[in-house]
Amino acid sequence: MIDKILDSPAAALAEVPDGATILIGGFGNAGMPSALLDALIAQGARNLTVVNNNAGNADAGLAALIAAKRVSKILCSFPRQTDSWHFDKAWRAGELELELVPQGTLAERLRAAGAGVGAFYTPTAFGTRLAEGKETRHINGRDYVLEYPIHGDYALIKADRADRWGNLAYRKTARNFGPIMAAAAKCTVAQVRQIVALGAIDPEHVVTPGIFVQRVVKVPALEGAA
Amino acid sequence: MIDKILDSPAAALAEVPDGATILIGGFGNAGMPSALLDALIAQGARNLTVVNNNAGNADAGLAALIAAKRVSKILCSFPRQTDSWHFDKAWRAGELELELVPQGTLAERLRAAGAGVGAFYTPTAFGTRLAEGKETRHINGRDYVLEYPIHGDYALIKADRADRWGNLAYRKTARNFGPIMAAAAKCTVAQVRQIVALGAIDPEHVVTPGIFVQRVVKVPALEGAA
Amino acid sequence: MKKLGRNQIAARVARDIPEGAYVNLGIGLPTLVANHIPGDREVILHSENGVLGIGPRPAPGREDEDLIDAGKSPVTLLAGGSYFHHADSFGMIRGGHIDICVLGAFQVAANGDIANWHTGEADAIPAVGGAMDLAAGAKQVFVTMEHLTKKGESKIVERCSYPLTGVGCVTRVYTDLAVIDIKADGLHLVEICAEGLSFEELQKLNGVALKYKAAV
Amino acid sequence: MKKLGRNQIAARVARDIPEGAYVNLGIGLPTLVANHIPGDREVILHSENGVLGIGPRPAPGREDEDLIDAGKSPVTLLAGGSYFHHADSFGMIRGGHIDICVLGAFQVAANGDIANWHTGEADAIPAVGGAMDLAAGAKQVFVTMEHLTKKGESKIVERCSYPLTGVGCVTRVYTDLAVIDIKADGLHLVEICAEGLSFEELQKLNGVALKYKAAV
Repeated sequence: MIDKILDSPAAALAEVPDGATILIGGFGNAGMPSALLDALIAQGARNLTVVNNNAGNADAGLAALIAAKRVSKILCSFPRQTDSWHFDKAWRAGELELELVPQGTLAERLRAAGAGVGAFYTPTAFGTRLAEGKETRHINGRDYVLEYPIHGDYALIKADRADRWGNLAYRKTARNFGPIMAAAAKCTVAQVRQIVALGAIDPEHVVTPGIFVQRVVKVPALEGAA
Repeated sequence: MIDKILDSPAAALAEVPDGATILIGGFGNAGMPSALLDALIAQGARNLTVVNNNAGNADAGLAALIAAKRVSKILCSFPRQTDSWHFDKAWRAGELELELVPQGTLAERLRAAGAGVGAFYTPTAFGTRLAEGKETRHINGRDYVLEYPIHGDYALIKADRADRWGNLAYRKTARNFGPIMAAAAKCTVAQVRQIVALGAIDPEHVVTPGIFVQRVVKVPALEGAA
Repeated sequence: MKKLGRNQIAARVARDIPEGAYVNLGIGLPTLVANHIPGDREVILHSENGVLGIGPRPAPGREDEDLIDAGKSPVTLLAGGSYFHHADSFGMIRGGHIDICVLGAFQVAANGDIANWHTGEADAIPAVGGAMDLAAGAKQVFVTMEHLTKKGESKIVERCSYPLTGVGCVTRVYTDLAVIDIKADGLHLVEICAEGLSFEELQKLNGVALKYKAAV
Repeated sequence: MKKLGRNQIAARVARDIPEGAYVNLGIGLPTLVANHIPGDREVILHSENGVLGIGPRPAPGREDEDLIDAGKSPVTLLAGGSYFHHADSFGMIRGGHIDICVLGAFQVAANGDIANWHTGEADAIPAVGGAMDLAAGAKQVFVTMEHLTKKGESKIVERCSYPLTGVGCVTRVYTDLAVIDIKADGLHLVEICAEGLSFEELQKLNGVALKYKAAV
């Protein structure tokens, strides 16, 4: 019997090696896999490359991972926040490399990784500093920049419900990067509020089919909000 | 008040010009917008470029459009069927140009059009006759073929339910090309079984947001099966 | 002269947003535009983080941390709204499905270039978000900004000195002084908004030449 | 010698499909594989037209025209199944998420090339469907075919003479005579399936050299 459900975030992340690329879902607090981030900090892997829309807020989650000096590189679209002090400090100290990626290009590069696209041309950022040094091409009257996929070793995402096959449904704007990160990683770990019986998620309403999910951990709402 | 619902297939297709590119949803009978195809035949536009997975079956729908000599070019993945006699005859007579596209490349080219991607590299068809004359590139240890988007002037698709904003939900495997064709066309016309009140499709379950749909026509199930 | 306030600029933008438009409002002043769209005009608001059909701010205590906009503020959803993932959301933007986006800016150039993401200072922490995608992808890019810097220099310039967000994409600029269209042949004054400001004075403040077809 | 029948080949393939595998079965003989997967082994079947978790054929009269597989035959859906659109479906294939696809073929070459979509005749109406995507994208490509043509020529060849479907992608071939792995250093016989067929006879029929590590 297929059963992707594990007992704890710690069990789900036990083998994360140093140097891994970790895709982290969420936009603001919505969809942020807090319990998985706590487990990753406890697990101890170092020299990580992290992909997230932001670069951590306040003192928990990704910010705590940065504060613990586990992150050597971060790909994100918007690191600067009023409370991104751990990132700010590490970046100014040169402890951490930043690859700034426009948000839509970040999303499309993740989507390309999941969908087996080798590279793609996007109009975004053409003629700007973020396209400097990149290959460009004029296609059908418009200018485009060549961009490459972002593959993850792990994706840590948060969904609302899962079944034992790993099918996921999300809640409102907490969906955000979850589906595309799930498809872009070798090992996707989903933190969910609720485990439901196989078939309880209507097949029309499955947002991330289980083919993209390797591990599921139930984290009750209270713990997830920590 | 936004209201994308029109009275009839004829009203929805009144302005289709000669020479238009028409994306036609459906895979087999599932998702085939039969009533819209009948209306397109009655409307009379000629010299059409048609995109569909197949090239018509038996004597109705796309096959009838071909029989009526309205199609000058077809892009599809699988024209040859036991009952594709109208296509077979027109193709052998040289009346119709065929661009044969691997099914996944067809889907991805449509998706690229809807998502504003200028071109993309796919591993599919590398080293085969269908990649002859196409640009290729070696990326990260694999060989890829460069492919371009397929934009439509019109998309004719079939969905299960719609509201007046044009939000769509589909039924089972009738979803197939609908969502990506809707996004790839300037004017998407959806034939639906049922019109529901705004909000009656759960926002979590909308598959094609109304932003991709310009016109909706209700076609009761019996008529749609004709 | 009497310059427009932030809400007046937002109201002026709202006048130009037609029923049925799919609109993305940037953070800051652009977000205020939503407050000025008449209640009987259906406009569908998009946010980069995967939502169409944003409604008013929730009442205090009714916030849902899973329902936020691109500025990470709590919002509500109208009947007819929908949720989708980030790649689909930016597919809408990049694919030209958003009719209008409204962005703030540091500078706009006469050729439609926009600079709004980076001050150019070497030690500034850069952050771009979805601004470059919106600039490149929306059918129309409206910019709202104060017309002049604190030093009195025009933010509408011949060529941006700040790092660009997008090239040749801005279609209309709404400032506290005027509304200006950007076309292939340059800047066209649509109307003067500041009370008591003459065309000649505006032209002088603006720096770059303005075309103005008065009685149309 | 006694060659395997179609159902015996399908049953042999089924033996190699492990629990939990995501599998795409091509039209024809490959479709039969589903019938031979033990009922207590959970295997998730994918079809190109946007479905995961395909179950048995429906009982007569219970067909649903909106629920079909890539061969356009009516199917059922297991609990845990899901629907998605064509770009997502081929994203699964191209992105390497399908563990095994099983395809028929005209020819397979010693380097893993496969030819299964076109006879090469000039006036043949070409049709490719999803074959090239599956060949390029699945983690493992299994081929089922009769070992010999009607004329007695091996369909396992040094180099395909028919137009290719994919290059260097086939990992294992199941015929009515044998199971053969394709590795970087050539063909490896896994087992002889036809009763009474010796390695030497198979080698002679096969044409291309076979490696065979007997007692492993």
